[in-house]
Amino acid sequence: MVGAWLFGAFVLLAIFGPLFVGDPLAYVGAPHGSPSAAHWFGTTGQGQDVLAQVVVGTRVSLLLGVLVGVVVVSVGALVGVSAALAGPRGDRALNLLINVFLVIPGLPLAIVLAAFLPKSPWTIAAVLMFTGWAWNARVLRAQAMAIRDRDFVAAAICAGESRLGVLWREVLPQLRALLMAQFIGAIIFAIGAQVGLEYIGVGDISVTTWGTNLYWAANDSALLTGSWWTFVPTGVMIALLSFALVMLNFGVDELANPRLTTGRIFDAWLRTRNASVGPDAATPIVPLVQDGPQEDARP
Amino acid sequence: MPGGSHAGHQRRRGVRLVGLLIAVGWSLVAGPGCLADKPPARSGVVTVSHQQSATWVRNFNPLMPNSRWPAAAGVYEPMMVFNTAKDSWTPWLATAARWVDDLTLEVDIRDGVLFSDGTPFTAADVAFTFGLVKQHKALDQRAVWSFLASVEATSPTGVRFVFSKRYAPGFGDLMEQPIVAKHIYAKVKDPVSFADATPVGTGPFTEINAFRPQVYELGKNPHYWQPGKPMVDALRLPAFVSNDAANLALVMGEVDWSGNFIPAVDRVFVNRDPEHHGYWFAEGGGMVFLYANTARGPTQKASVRKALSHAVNRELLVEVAMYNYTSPARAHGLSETYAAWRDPSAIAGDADNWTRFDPDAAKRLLAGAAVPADWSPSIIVVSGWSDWVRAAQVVARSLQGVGVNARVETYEFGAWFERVQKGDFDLAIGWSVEGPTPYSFYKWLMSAETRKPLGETSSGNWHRFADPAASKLLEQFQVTTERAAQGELSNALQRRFVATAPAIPLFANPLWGAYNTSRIEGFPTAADPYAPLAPHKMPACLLTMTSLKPVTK
Amino acid sequence: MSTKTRTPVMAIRNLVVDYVTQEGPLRVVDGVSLDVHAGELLGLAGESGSGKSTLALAAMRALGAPGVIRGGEVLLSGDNGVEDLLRMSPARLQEVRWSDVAMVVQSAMGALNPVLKVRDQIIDALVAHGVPKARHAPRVAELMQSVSLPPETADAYPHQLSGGMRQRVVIAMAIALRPRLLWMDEPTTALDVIVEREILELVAELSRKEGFGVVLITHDLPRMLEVCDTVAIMYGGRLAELATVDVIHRGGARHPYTSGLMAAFPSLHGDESALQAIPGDAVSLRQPPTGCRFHPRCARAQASSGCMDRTPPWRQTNRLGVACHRADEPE
Amino acid sequence: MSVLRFLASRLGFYAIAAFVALTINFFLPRLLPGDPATAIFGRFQGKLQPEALEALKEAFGLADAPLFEQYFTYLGHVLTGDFGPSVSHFPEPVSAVIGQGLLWTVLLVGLAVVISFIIGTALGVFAAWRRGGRLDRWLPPILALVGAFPYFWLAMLMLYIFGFELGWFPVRHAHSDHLEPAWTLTFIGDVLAHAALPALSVIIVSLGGWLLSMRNSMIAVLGDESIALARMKGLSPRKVMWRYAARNAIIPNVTSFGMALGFVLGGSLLTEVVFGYPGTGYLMLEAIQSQDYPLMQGLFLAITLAVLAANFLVDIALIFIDPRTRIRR
Repeated sequence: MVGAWLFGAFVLLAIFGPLFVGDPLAYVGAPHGSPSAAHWFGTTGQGQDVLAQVVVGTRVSLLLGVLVGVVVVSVGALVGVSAALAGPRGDRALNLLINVFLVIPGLPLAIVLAAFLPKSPWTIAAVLMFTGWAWNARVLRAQAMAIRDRDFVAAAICAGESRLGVLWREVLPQLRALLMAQFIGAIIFAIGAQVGLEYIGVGDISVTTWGTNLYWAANDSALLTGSWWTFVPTGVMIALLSFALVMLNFGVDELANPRLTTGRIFDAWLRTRNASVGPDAATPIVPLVQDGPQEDARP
Repeated sequence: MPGGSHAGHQRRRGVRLVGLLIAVGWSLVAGPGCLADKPPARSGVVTVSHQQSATWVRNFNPLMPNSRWPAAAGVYEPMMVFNTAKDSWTPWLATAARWVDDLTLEVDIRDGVLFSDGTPFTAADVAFTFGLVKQHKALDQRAVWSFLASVEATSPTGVRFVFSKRYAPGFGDLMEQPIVAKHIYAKVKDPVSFADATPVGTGPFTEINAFRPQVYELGKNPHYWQPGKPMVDALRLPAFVSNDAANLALVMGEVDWSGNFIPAVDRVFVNRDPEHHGYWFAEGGGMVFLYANTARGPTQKASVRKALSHAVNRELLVEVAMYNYTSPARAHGLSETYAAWRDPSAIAGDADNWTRFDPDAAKRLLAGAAVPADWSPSIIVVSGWSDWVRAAQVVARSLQGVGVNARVETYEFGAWFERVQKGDFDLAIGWSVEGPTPYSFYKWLMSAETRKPLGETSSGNWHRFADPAASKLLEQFQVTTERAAQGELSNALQRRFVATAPAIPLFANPLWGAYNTSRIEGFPTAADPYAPLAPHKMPACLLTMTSLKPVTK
Repeated sequence: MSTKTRTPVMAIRNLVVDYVTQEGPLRVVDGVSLDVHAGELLGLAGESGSGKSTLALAAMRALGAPGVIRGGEVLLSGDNGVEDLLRMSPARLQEVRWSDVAMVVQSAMGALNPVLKVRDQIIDALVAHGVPKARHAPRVAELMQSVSLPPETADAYPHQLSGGMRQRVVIAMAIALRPRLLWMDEPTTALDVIVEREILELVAELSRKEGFGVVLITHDLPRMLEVCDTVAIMYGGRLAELATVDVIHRGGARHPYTSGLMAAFPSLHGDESALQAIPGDAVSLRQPPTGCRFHPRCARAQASSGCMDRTPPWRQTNRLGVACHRADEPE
Repeated sequence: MSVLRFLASRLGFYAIAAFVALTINFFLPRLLPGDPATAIFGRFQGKLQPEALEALKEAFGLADAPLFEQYFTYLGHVLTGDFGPSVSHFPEPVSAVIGQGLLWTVLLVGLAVVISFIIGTALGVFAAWRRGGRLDRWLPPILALVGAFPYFWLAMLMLYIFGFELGWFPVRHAHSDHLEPAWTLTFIGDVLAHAALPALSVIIVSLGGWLLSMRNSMIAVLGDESIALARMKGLSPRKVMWRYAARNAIIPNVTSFGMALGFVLGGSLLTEVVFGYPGTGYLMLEAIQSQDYPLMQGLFLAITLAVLAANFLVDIALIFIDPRTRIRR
């Protein structure tokens, strides 16, 4: 739940935050000013407000992350599920495509692509979409195949439903939790990769994003001048957002996978009775308390 | 593989794993106190950081346009050295020079100088060098053959230069030409691409003790002509990829002599070791310009260039980009170096004062010039030159403030320089060409003689500007040796500059120089300005090189 | 076939097992007592969810989360006399399991470690119980022979074997240390009918030859009646009836559920769906019926006998018994 | 023999992947706005004879021939390792420039990835084994938080703290400037000291991923009957944990190890930039800033081939770890 709250906070910050801070590129104070009442996170090496840059950067970076996440998961789902439903020959071809894209190192390809293309955040987004879909496709293909082999889907196919209809009505609903988890994972990937690409300068350094914030921090000798405030807040924001998403993913995982919950409840129940499963994993013995309070649901 | 392994085996594997973890942990927590990259405790090796480069290329040919320090002043030497700190010439391989008439210059060559291989250096080497440069135009960096008619060695210690026209500034060009060894270069088939990997020169440091992509070391010339000099054994030049990397090394005490921009220098550098750390950022580094391409785009119009200039808040620029190490530029473009040449009356009216921060005036001028609304010029700048990148950012921001959608693009030096030299840019941050008088400064800004078409490599006048009136003034300057007359011409040139705004001066670049006296001493300072401190100030750095000595305890 | 005079190899007394769920513990095995003797083949039958597999795993103390033992004893008689498996030290438990009591689990494929050769998996058990190294190879060969597998099978990986071969390997592994008792938890579910018969016959033969007791869990009642000596029927976590095969064959089942089960298998084999011949749904452990748990589905249930409100007591006659209020009443 | 067939089929796959990478590489310059040949080779003008320039354009498939013809010329050149001269390191050929950098990257990334994989996997085994234990409850979220920081950001922080402020570790390059590369203990120690911080930053960030995937895989395996059986057999917990559970749980992890290499490598490219570590990442940055497109393309191909090779090694490792790949497949 921590994840959901934190992520919600980020979304609100991205939408409304920029309204409350000033122009992130305006020169408002002395360069490398340490955090103060006027500038809570200090100023950059160019005398810009770090807080404003972090907040405005959130908007672009989050938007880009979500956008790339949606596209990457959609493409992954399309290719993966098509492969599962396409019949052996189509599957072989699509699976090959997936595996090839998986094995070609994504970030170096993204770097080179971004270097060749005109500089803008949208270029970065497009590049990440191109390089990031394969992992999702691979996982979704495996899941879709498992679902395909279940009776009700086989029945639907036998009943003469079109593949597309089967896809829509039978397969996709089963994949909802997985798609959600993948979407979250894809946002993490997109933000991390975007920040990395912009940090090395293949992005548009005139746009305020988390990546360009770090680019400028490095260019303005943040380390040398000890101006930790120029790069720590952005880094922490990136980590917090990713962390929130990871935690959200744990939560989604638990919703999708009730067995995880079962184990937790069991351990907790044992703990309240001062028992636990030993390293030999022998079944624990918790004697019924005859004259104690009625602890069990059943007489 | 799996086989009949038993429990003991498994336990040992576990123990090994734990051992690995401990080992890793140990090296993190306790071990590495002694691991930092401290230079070896060799006395008399000066570690210098003068320019950024990812890796070194073994090329010591001093005649190439991209020849690297210290090839041109260190391995090889010129006949005389101009000391910008003192505004005077120091005789070097020559002992004296005199004008026999308007077109004839006679130079006395120093006797007893030996090349590093023991061969005597004579006037023949000088004549040969100029002959070589004449033969290969690509090596004629100073364009000396544009004013020379002939060079001949009249005796082993005498050289006579005959000019083809009256050209007073030519004196400096001749004096600062690095002189190579005839007995080596005469055998070289193609001197233009000759890398001169094992140079033979007259300079104080000629022996290549070690050369690796990361670092190289120049040992001292065993036959150096100045007795007892150099007093240090070697120069060591590590390759630093950026200002930051170089400064980090400097701050951590790995570098003795540095020529890099240092942010917040007192706090970052001096305070770390006030006894040994010092710097001298003299305002002699020429002018930093925002070059606007005058051969393409809206910046062909002077009014647009003036508008861009009005848009820039130079006070802010100097504070943000330069930590107030310098002062904002004036519309005549002349820095502190030419303090004596400045004409206060050149900037008379408000219209002349286009270095004034005035966004409204800028907008007015832009509207008047009918600049298209979607004009989005890019400002190209060298990545890693953090002060200039910052300056570019401030400028871009300022231009956005008046409705010009400018963006910063950074390139590695080579790529940037190529674009600049070929005129392939909208706006560029660059340096000025300097000389003893404002002559060369203005020549490379406004002379038709220096203007090349777009796409052709040019060593100056990158913005491709030519003003007929200024060109004429410059021609007169060439034949004027008298200071007062030169002053008049200079004033007229200043007025032309103010009127035409060929380039947009931003601020004077300080000569970056910092030192660490814990191992080496004898650096010039503001208090003892026997030479500029900046190591990249060629060939004046020879003065410093030959004055440094190891600290004696 | 009575072996009543000797002490049983294993005596389960009042075993209670719960599953811990979100709503609290759920009783899955409720006070089951059961004896197994040397050389005896005891069949344990019941619908899915009747608690038979849980009983087996709990008796081995091998029941995983969320199972927990809430009481009872599992008395094992061995060289050290009678010991309660539930009160052993972990070290003693480790010793006793496999050397005294072993188990053949449901899926032979899932039970074998895919990355180890059959030989190594058997030897692991030998090593763990202190069998000297010199005996390893001969013992593996013996075991392969006793489960009628060619000796080179020992050097195969599980995935190289057929389902029947795997099951034989699992049995060989289980009897590697000559246990006194062997639990077999639905050992043939994954196999076809012919192989199933072969395997069960093999076990019966081994049991006779080596003299170990077997508890065979299956829901295939007809097959069970073919091989076993005694049959225990579980319903809703409780033991419903314990009878000899002969008695049942003679139509002498005393619990209505046993009769119902018998009726549900008209032919020699069938599957669980045939159980629907008994009206009503299987018992819900979350809200079990009061009184006799079978009463909602029982044709003979009547309030006056206490079927609806009293738990039927275990009525023991000789070694056999039944838990039904109306067991001895005429129809 | 089926081992050979397995390896052959994998090699076939890598050949296809390499071919796809080559093809992408061929089309990359065509993404450049305007005339790609000018954009790429403009900087050679004046450095190279016009004939040499033409030959170079042809090698890159940018001459005026029909597209498919250009493509085959390009393939031919690449297959012989000819990427032309580097613009920024002129006149050194691209292949020579890459050779050095790749060596350092393989060293650094290899070291970091292997250590991170071993530690992360071991921690995953322990966490899953003591499910809900202290390790299991605290380590995954903590590592998730640490792993959420960008590689290079953590590298910057570590450089600042351990390199700059504390001075414990060197702050740039792959070995001390004053040492000649040699197989001496001093030099090897020096190289390790230089690799320590960059490797550590990669290890810390990637640790959580290995831990989580191993933990999940291990938990799944621990629910298997084979584990229950192994326990009943009387095996020691340690033996059950490693020989029965971990041995099986690691198989999917090794497979994803190969896949993840590309990703970790990408991240470590940025780490190299921070530490001025002279590997491919650093070269890549240099290539980008100097618009050295030939070098960029060569680097991309070299990195791809390195990752493919690493994946092939993983396949070979799988043969040893999983007998199912060895026989009948």
